[in-house]
Amino acid sequence: MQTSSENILSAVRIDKGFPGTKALDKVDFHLRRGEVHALLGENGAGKSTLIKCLTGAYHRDGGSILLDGTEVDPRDTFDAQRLGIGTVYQEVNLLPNLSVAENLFLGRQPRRFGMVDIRAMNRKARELLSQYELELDVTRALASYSVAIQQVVAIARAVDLSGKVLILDEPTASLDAHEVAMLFRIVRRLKARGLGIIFITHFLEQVYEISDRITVLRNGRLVGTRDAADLDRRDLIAMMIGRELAAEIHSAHANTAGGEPRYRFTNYGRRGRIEPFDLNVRVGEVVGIAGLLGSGRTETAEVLFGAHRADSGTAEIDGRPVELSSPRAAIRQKFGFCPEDRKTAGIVGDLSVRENIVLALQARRGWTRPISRAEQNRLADLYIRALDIRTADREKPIRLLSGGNQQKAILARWLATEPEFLILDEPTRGIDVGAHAEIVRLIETLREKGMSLIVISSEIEELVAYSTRVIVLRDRAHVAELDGDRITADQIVEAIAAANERRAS
Amino acid sequence: MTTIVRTYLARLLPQLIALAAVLAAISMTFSGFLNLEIQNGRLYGSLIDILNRGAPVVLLAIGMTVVIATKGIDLSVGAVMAICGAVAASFITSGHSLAETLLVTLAVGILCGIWNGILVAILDIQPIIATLVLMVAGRGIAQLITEGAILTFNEPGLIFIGSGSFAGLPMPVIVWLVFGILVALLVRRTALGMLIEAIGVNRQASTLSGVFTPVLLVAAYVLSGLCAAIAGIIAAADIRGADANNAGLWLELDAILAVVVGGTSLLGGRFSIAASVFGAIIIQAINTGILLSGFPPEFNLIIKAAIIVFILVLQSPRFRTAFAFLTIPGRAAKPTEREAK
Amino acid sequence: MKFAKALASATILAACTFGSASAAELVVGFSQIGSESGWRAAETTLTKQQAEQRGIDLKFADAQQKQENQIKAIRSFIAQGVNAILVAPVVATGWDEVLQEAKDAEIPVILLDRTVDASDDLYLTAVTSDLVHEGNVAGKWLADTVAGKPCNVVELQGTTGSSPAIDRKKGFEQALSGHDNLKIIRSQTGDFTRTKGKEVMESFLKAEGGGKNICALYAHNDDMAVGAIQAIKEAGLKPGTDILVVSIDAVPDIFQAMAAGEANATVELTPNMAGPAFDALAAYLKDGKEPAKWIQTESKLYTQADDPMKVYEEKKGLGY
Amino acid sequence: MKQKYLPLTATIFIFVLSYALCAAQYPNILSTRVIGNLLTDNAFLGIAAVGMTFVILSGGIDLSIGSVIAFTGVFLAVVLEHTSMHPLVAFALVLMITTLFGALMGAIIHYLEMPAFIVTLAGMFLARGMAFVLSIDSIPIKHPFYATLKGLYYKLPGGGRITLIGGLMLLVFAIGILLAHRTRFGTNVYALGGGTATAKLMGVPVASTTVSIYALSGLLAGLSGIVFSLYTSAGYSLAAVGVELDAITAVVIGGTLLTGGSGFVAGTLVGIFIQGLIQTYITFDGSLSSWWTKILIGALLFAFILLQKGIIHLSRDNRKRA
Repeated sequence: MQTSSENILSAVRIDKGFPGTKALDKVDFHLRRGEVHALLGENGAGKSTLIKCLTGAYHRDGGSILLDGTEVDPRDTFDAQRLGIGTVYQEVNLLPNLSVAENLFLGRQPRRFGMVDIRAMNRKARELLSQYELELDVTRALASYSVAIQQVVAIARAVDLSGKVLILDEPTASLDAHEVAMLFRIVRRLKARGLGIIFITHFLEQVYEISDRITVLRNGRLVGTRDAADLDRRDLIAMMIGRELAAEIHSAHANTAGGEPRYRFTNYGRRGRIEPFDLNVRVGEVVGIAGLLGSGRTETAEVLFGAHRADSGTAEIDGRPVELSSPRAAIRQKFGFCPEDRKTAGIVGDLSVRENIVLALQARRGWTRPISRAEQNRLADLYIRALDIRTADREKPIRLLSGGNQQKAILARWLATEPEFLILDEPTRGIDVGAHAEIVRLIETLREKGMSLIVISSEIEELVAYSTRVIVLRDRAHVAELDGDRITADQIVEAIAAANERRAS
Repeated sequence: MTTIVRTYLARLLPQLIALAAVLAAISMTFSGFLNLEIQNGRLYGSLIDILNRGAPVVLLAIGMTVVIATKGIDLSVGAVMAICGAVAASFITSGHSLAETLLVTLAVGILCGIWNGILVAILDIQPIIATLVLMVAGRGIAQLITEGAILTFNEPGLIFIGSGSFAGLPMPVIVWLVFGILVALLVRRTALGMLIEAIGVNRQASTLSGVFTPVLLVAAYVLSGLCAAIAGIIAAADIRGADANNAGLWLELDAILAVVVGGTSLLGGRFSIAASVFGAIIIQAINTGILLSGFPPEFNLIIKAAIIVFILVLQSPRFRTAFAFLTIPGRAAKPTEREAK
Repeated sequence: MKFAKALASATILAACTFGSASAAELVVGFSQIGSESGWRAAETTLTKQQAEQRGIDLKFADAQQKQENQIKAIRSFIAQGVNAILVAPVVATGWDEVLQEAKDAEIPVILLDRTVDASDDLYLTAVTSDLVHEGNVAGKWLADTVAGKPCNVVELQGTTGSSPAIDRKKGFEQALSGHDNLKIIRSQTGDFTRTKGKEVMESFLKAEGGGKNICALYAHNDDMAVGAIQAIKEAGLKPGTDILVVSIDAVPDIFQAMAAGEANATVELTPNMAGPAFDALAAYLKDGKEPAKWIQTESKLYTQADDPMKVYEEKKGLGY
Repeated sequence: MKQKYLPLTATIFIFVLSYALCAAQYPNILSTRVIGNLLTDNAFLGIAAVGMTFVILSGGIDLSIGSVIAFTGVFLAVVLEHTSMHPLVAFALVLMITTLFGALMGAIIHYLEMPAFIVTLAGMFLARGMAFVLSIDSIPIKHPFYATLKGLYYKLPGGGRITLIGGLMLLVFAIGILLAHRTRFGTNVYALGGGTATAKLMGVPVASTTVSIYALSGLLAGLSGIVFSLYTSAGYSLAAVGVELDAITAVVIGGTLLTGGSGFVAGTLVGIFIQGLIQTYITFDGSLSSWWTKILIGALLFAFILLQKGIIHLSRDNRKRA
């Protein structure tokens, strides 16, 4: 391992608060030259906040940042970039309508006689990308390439711009194993060039594969920094969640609901989105769906809910065929669906918590049969209390709530419709630890009440905790099913990995 | 109940203040402005004129509010007014009964709305361009019906809608008051208002929650078309003739302004019919005020522009933040309050 | 039916299929301002009628009230090689260049209904009324009618900046000068439309003590007068008696009002400008006879004494 | 063929095809006169549409340009009539005013976070109002320099002319194309159209770019006003009503998406030519009534929107399959 004791980036006693919460509490973080440093923690632990403080997206309340030994105070991400700190996000923050070369050189295009020298720019772009083993038509729009390629373009841009520190914020979330491998080759090469790399991910395997050191945050505080080689998985998880993993493992799958499957999807799929699959769900069953992002998890949920109409196969409820051609049709069959992308597909930001909660119920009743204000208030208060939604009052616009509380409000929206079949896509993503636990508990409760649930999650331990069965997806197809005692974190990881290895070979 | 009244008042406060300021300014330049008297059994005075003359813009603004709440815009309303005025005139002159005429005219307005709605909701064309088509072609259609001339009529029933009076108020005022209240009740006493706001804020999330978005979008444009039809009937009845060239010319811009002055965001979402009605009345008050003031007509546009810019800047989110003390509770935009992660 | 036929013709046109291009006869291009008023529509109707009577192939182009479209149309006519061009110019200025082009291409141009601000050798002749004179006639009538009694006049102007509005105002003011008993107390634009005429008149009435201070109304066109008459009636006054109404254009509807005693006088602007224009053109093409540079149409004054209903019947079929 | 050139190619194809069809019916449409006219008669619209293209590419809209054109004309006419200022100085002065006017609107849009639609609508009222205040008469411009400028043209065989203003429009388009595709500013405009938030993250100076875009639109509207005053040798406060809608239509027909971020300045030129061709055809035909003209233009606009939708739809499908 090539390390230098010299820190390229040091963050000392960083403080950052938001109204009502302390997001970072005197956090120290040191990054060495030529190392890959994993920054870990559960959702809401403060990783994003720390990154945003480092890149100037947030202004910190206290503490100092040293880059190459000199104190810096980036005004914004662009300023940080100029200083040498580049960031690549999970959702590629490039412009899909511009060409690859323009994306790489936006704001610093080579010029001749005051005009952008497009040929030189394209040549330089090709040169730059060849360092990353990419041979692309750089004049084509970025949008015409896969997310993985876009990700690499983003890295190339960030490194070329800043060249000292590279922050990778969940870059692998939507990549397949092959693409991850390519990305890691690039990261190693950059490391060899002496860059300091901060790596944020949910995939622990990847942490061990690539990181030199690991820093763990929890509840806005620094838990500790360790050499990756000296920290075993269990200890790491203990650092992250503050308790032994074993305690989380539930015996839910022991009492697998018996009886005939109530919901039966046969050869169900949609061309270009998800390969046809068979899926049966019983009453009182939680079917977990595991797989990497982009493996077809969300697509499965969408096709089940009618958000995208299935073009093959049949759906039956209690042996009676049903047509799930639209969300409205699905809702009539007492389906509910909490989408993954809360902001764009879940909350209706400017409307109040109350209105967000009654929305689906109202939509099902039709506009001519309004729910009385008193009933709305009752429902809202009921679920605000039942799910412990933290809001000053039910009339607050939902966009002002924290992620976890938004998620609970959307859950409430569906619970208010008294669904019998509930699909949850990443119900715990991006929410704080407390809310996380509550939602996991809620899933349990709903299952015990006899609801059928499909839960998609990237958090494998979580799946293990509440699933009665787990479906593993890869490449937009259902590839494995685990039940009973086979539902363990290792088994799931293995299933995903095996699938991926098979693909890689 | 009182809290509802209070929040309602709070919502309308900026518009009420602006209206009061405009009215005060006019009565300073023209002293008899606030006089009201009864003449021929009807109220008579400049204030009544404002309400009466404002009728077309008020009506257009009612429909436009709902369209804008869905994050759309309807540029065609002026042209639809012309079409419907022409249809009404040609039907009444060709001997149809008043009821038939009105029904057919309203149906034509609805048809125009359906056309716009289909372009927006089904073909997914941007509202501004989708409605531009009818804006360009619509006036031609209206002229096609009247063959370019002013089609006059003498049917007393239709004329009554334009210049008759009921309970002391001019009929157009009665019409928009009743229609405005009906629409307000329709959207607020049913779930329509909330569902429309939900679509305007987040169409995808609404669809996923089971809201029937295409139908509601079409319905919004249909309402707008219906409003334009009523406005067209009033405009035609007012002058006892359909003027395909001038009826509703550029009124779509006034209607959009009215909605914005009424505080509904062009980005969709929260809307208030009442506030838009006040917005339209404010704009009409400015127009009437200019006429009463005796300024030479070449200053009309500049005065109007200056007042509107002033009102809009006062309402802009940035200005509101900078002068938070001026804003009213519950509606103040809060960009400072960052979303806690 | 008319719809369907017209639709079919438009489809054919859109497809740019071969039309039956008629040859031999005289081809005349006519650049009309638009169809912004009933008077304008009547002018178009009459021009087409006159052309048909004379066997002229009239190429009609509507400029939708835009000068640029008129210039484009004239240029297209030149490119097409028509035998003559009629123009009803939307505004007086800005024609030198395109008229010069027509002259270079040896295509005679005749101006209809309004003149232009260009050298008169650029066009064959102008068939127009005198806008200032029209205002003057209206003013004279009013001055004669009130005969020395003090009289406050309110004025409804045409579209701000349009030449009829400016000239009709000017002529009227000229007629009034020297009559100290006549005073214009308020003057606003009514955009040549009935709606605005009515709205503005309402404000005038409010602003002038419910109309008690107003003795006469002068409107730059009949449409505004028709609107204003309704406003006066609604204010409880008698138009034509309590407030004298004089306007310009002589469209059919004002004769109805006159017959009902609600309007007092109108100055005719004849929509038949094309007739004299075609006559002059025919003479010119036949033996090169240059017509006078200005063929002035009559600005005839009509009052209630002129059997208004008869005039109405004559005029109502002309597409006003 | 590259995906992104598809809408442009389609537009050019449609133009050539319709030109051929029209010429088949009226052979005179092929004359140099018509070609010269297309350039000269649409010069002011074309120049303004270049500015509009930039605004729309950035995801905005500018409703004020028609009024600004009128204001420019009246301003020039008043200044040249009442002072002894040389036209060139007056040109510089008025361009400065309109550029500042545009910049001011851009600043309000950016800093006060108000929608462009409303800000430029108010700008539209204001500019027209200023024109009225300056003069309600149409004022002829009789300065000899104007005559000199108008005397500058290149005569084509067959009677057509390439006039100064026609040439100027082509020049503005050439500069516009360079500006859009060959400068950092141009890329920044596309970047804003692709997404303001992302563009900001990537270091695009959003504030200065927004202000510059509207300033550019103001500048070109001013230039268009100068061209219009040369075209008509007059200033008139009622001139150029609704030109903004013609410009928007030309931009849309030219294949630029109203949502911003995608399109070509060159496409706008073709859009202008298509509109000009339609008008020429209607005049050549000479039997269409006023109302059918409007309906036909609306129908064509609709056809173009559908065509674009179709193309985008197809290209999206292709991408998915790729």
